[in-house]
Amino acid sequence: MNAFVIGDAELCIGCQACMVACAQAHEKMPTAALNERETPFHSRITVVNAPEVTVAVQCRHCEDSPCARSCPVEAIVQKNAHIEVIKEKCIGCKSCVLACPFGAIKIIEDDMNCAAIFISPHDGTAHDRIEKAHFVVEKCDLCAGCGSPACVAICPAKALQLVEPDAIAQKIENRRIKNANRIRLYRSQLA
Amino acid sequence: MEGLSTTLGSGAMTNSIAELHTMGPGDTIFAIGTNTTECHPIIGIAMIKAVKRGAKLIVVDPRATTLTQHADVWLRLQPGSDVALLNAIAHVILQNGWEATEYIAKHTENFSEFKKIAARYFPYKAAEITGVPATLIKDAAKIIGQSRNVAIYYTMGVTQHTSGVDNVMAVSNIAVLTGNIGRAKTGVNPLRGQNNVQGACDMGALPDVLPGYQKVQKTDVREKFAKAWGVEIPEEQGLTVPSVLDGIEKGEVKAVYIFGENPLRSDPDINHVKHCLEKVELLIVQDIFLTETAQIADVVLPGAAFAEKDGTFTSTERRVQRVRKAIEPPGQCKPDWQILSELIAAMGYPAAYSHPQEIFEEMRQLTPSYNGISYARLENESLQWPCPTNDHPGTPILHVGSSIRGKARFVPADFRLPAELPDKEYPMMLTTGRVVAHYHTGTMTRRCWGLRGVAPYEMVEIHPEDAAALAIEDGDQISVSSRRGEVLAVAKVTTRVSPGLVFMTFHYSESSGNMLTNTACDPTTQTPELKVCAVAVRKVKSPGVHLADTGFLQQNTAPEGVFHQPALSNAPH
Amino acid sequence: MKTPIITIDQELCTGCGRCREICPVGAISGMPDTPHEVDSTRCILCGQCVQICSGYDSANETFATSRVERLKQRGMLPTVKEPLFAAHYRGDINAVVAALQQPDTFTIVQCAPAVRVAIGEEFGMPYGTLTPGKLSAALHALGFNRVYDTNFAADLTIMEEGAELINRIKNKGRLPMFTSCCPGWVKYVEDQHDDLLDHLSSCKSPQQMAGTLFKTYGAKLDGIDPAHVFSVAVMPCTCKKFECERPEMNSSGYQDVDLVITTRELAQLIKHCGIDFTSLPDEAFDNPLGCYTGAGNIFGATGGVMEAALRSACEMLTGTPLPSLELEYVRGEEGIRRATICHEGVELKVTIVAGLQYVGSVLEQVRRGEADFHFLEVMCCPMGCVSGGGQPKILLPAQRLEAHAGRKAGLYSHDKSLTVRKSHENPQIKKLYENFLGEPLGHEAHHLLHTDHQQNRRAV
Amino acid sequence: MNMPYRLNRFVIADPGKCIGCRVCEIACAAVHEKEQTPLTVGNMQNPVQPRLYLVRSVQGSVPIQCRHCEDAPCAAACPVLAITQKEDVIFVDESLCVGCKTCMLACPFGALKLVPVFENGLPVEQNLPLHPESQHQGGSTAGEKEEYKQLHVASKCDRCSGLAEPACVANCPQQALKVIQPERHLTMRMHEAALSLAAVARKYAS
Repeated sequence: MNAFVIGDAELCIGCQACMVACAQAHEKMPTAALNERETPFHSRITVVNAPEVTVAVQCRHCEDSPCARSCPVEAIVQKNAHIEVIKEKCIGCKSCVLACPFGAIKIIEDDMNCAAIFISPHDGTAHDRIEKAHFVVEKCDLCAGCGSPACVAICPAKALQLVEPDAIAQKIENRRIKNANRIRLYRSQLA
Repeated sequence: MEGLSTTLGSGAMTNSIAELHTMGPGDTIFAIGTNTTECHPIIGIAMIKAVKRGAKLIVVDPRATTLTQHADVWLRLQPGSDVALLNAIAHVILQNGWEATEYIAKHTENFSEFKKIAARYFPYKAAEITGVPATLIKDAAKIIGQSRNVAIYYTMGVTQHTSGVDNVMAVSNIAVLTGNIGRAKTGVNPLRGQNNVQGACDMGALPDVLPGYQKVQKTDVREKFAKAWGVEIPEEQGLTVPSVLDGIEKGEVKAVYIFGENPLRSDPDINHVKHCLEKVELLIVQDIFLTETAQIADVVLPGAAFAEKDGTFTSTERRVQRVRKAIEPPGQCKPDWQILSELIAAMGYPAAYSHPQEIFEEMRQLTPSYNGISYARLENESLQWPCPTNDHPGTPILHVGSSIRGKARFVPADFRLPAELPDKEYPMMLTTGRVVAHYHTGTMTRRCWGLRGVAPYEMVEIHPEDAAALAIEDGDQISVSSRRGEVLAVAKVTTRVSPGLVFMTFHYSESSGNMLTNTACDPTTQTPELKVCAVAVRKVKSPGVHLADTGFLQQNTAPEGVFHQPALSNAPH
Repeated sequence: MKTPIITIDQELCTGCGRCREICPVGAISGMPDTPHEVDSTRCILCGQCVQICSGYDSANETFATSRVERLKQRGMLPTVKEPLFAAHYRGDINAVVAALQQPDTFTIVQCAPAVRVAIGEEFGMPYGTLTPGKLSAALHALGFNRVYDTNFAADLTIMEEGAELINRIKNKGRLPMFTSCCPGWVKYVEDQHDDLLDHLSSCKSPQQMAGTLFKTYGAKLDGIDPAHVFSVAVMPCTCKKFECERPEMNSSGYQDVDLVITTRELAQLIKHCGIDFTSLPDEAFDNPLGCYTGAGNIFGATGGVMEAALRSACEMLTGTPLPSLELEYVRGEEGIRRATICHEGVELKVTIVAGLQYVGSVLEQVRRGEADFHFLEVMCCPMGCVSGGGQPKILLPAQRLEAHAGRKAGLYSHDKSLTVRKSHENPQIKKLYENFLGEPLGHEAHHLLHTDHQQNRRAV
Repeated sequence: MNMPYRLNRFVIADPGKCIGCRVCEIACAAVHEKEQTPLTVGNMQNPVQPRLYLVRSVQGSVPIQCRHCEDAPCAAACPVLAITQKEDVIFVDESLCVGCKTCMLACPFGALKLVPVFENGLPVEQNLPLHPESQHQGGSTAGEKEEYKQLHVASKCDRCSGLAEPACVANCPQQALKVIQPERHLTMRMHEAALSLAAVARKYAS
């Protein structure tokens, strides 16, 4: 079973600190350097600031994840305890964007150094074509390999929670025990 | 400031933020004109947690915000109609006898005058003016009337109107009417925008007062300061910002010295401000970055940031805290006190200070409310003024027992329309404000990679019905124009705003909302009406293949100083 | 029994069911995604399924039958390049080619009104282009001895049917009278509403009237032995193929109309013979049976028969012509339309139904005796014959309405451009009565131009 | 939504609605005919060559067509750069295509096909002579012998970029086909997810 991070709409104030933390955690460079290089900003968690709800949304690492199953080039795989993207295999076909019920998967520009495709100008001739940047899938990877998720750590309202698989089992177990006790209360009526 | 000082005797926040952590069932938070979760996130969190513990929350805001999602009653009013709404709430409270009769009798004055005015604001009539259903007004009034404690929080949404002072007094009237003053979990709490604006006002950075709100008209006050400073103190009041600009226009003001303020983007009608600041003979700007205003200054004095200087900041809840230098200011930057003392010396006055503590000592002898506060005490604690003596613990809650001015005064006010309403030529209403990622004109936050990442460019909120009528889709490039200028930005189609209302910020130099806002101000405090003006919106074009080619954002980029959009800049063209 | 006129190719049909939904008489059945079938006992051969079918011989699938074999099975010319669809009609073009090649057969051809506003489309001309001249020229080029026109017989039908209407009104005959020119509608009444058969006008359809005349009056004029006459009709309709094969259609002593081909089949033949249709000079239809009035020409549109009938009947009933010939109130779109005409004290109530699926409620009204109208025009196809089963098939559903509207406009503009616009003023019709038929509803006219539906019903 | 680029839009069919009627194939082929005469079956002298392909199976039918991938494998594979991106469409410049079929192998969706080129019913020939042995009867008009090989080019969906709406989308009787604009789709999905989170939070406050 995969762990996942879940947002609590009753606590989240939409401050987007999680988005900044996530983006920076995956760039592995101090912000000053990021500023200098004007690195594009891509966060794998997105705060939905809608009139009716304010909450952060990201990948749930589904056990039979629609995105992985929809990928025609099998670039999304189960790796250890999370669903991982193999960047090099992705062709930017966006099937996963359609497949993900949470919209928690994006296609972003990447600087992989392999054969690129070209953009031809609207009406120009063939020779002034330019190389198009690479586009690959990006989604939450639970900060696998670098400790606990950066978003959970930064959230000032403690609205993000890393739900471990056994934690889920534990919670369900507790609920069963509570209900078992409740039944005992009205046992006499059942007889 | 002006409103509260007339009604209660002090313009500052009456209670402390920590009280929010103790609020629960029986308590009510009344948030009016404050998008707290975006503009004061930590206070916003405390409010939401209080609601989760069982406190009631009433929110007055024309826009849907995170706060409104947790509100028990959301009074979604027409911008600028606060007085009508508040008077109607008072009307319902009086009608049902929920007012604190015994407190009113003992501690207030001018109640009969207030009752006469409030009697006229029937809920159904207020509903027509504010657009808020009468039933909701009654629900809110019931909660406010019957709660043990009601803490009122407000910010620019109340003050930045031509009826700004009336709004504040109407808020105060509610508190006084229900006796919610001078107790924990109550009070009238304006939340300050910047981290030390309370400290600046305390130190007399206002036209009519010297440090400690001591009126400059009082001769004894002037003599006290004159003796201490060894200079004559002029009697007439100073100029407010709008009157400074008029002064330049009329040739009376020859020089302007601007501290840590960027009027060329934060004041309304930027074209007018630009005209004046370019016309004035001498413009000095002291700031930590080369802001838009600094770029047209004659003299730029590089100041030091918070981590590069010693001193004190006074937070919105009147808490004075020590700020200690961690690193040396870069290049020619100096702390503000050092620049000023060198300037004073250069102008021939003896100003030999070697450390902010000396300045603080000189100030606290002259300022009763700060008298008991000293660097020594601040070494390991923070104090909330007034703190008259060295052993005084500070005052978390004002007006305990009786209000500072003796009796709390009801100051009734009638509803007045905003200065500029939508008409045929400018059919929509614009209200301005902030997004959580950026701070005022973006001088600091737009230089931070992460914040620029989550909020790269201006997104004008427009209602789906208005957008459809103008054939505008989410993400389209649109133009918003008013009688004072035109701005290009990206449209965000959302029901956060109501039909006919458009929302913009002033963070983005290349498409600043203040290019459009109205200079009309509150007659008493001259606070400009930034929350209401009439605009027209039209579609420019749908973004091409790449949103990056929102080239129009690049074409009219602000002068060099502002960091432009990295996220967009390296897109292939 | 000859091969059925409308069938669904089991190999090409994908089972999408759109034909099942459009069939006005529910003659098509099948489970989704499985090949559908036509029940020939219920089918009225209107061909709307052929128009809507989109299951074609896709190059991405391999079919047991080769294209060459499939063309032969469908009676189509080998040179046809069009895609072949599942629902199709029986092709009869090869018999025409054979007849044209026999020197001693005297080939006569007639064209329906709706053909001249649609055939141009098969050669790249915009929807509804009016090309009567080029149509006649093409038929001459193909070698037809006489190129006559169904429009002439349309005028004749108005004379007979108008007279029959007046006769029924005056002598308390069975009212309301139903039109009988749409063969699908006639077959529908015979199959499913035979209690109302006597409402049907006894007139034959213009096609059959023309066919009868070709082998009697026409043959006499040209001094030809009717046995050598091969009579072909070019129709926008697939049910006309069934009508000409009806056993009772032999009043001329021979099968009145030997063969019916559709607008599409004629276009395929023109392409097969390498004739460049668009650059043909205009030629007139041969006289006398090719001369027609504006009234005859608008038969192709829904409300056209009614308008032509009213233009003549009102004048014949009252002696004074109608103030205007543009009877807008009978023109219109798919569905049921009602109108009342008051002229010189005479009040005529009429109903027009376009699209057989709408006729049920009107027939119930008639059956309950509550029909307050005198004359009912019914056309199976949604916009009348311009939208017939044999018309050029529109590929994009989004353009179907545009095509039908264009063709209807073509008919009405042609009518407006003609000098003679009332059937009873057709000079050749007058001459026909003077020296051949006598007077309308007369003995000779009755023998040649009328048919007894009740008697036919028992015979079949 | 701070994906700074608008991703390529593409057409996709809802298998639940598709009845397998092939109108989309007909519409696609008809609209891509060179001259825009009225689109009647009579005018379809060239074989029907749609750029989307109906797949019929036991579970029902659905058309498959190009997804206009951002890193289109077909474009990457094309040795003569005949396949490039113009505006937000991956399109084939037929004048450059040499018919090497690599793109057919590269496309993971099978949405690309090499097709023979026809013009008003006749095969378009290229100056590639046929060896006498492989010159066989047939060709367009019976009897004439083919001397040159017919031209072939790669054919794929170009999303009818010249039209207001793709022909397949406009003509599908079941409205099963629609144009996906990835960013809008994502925003909509995220909003729904947020709403479901709100419901969860409110009911089962952790």
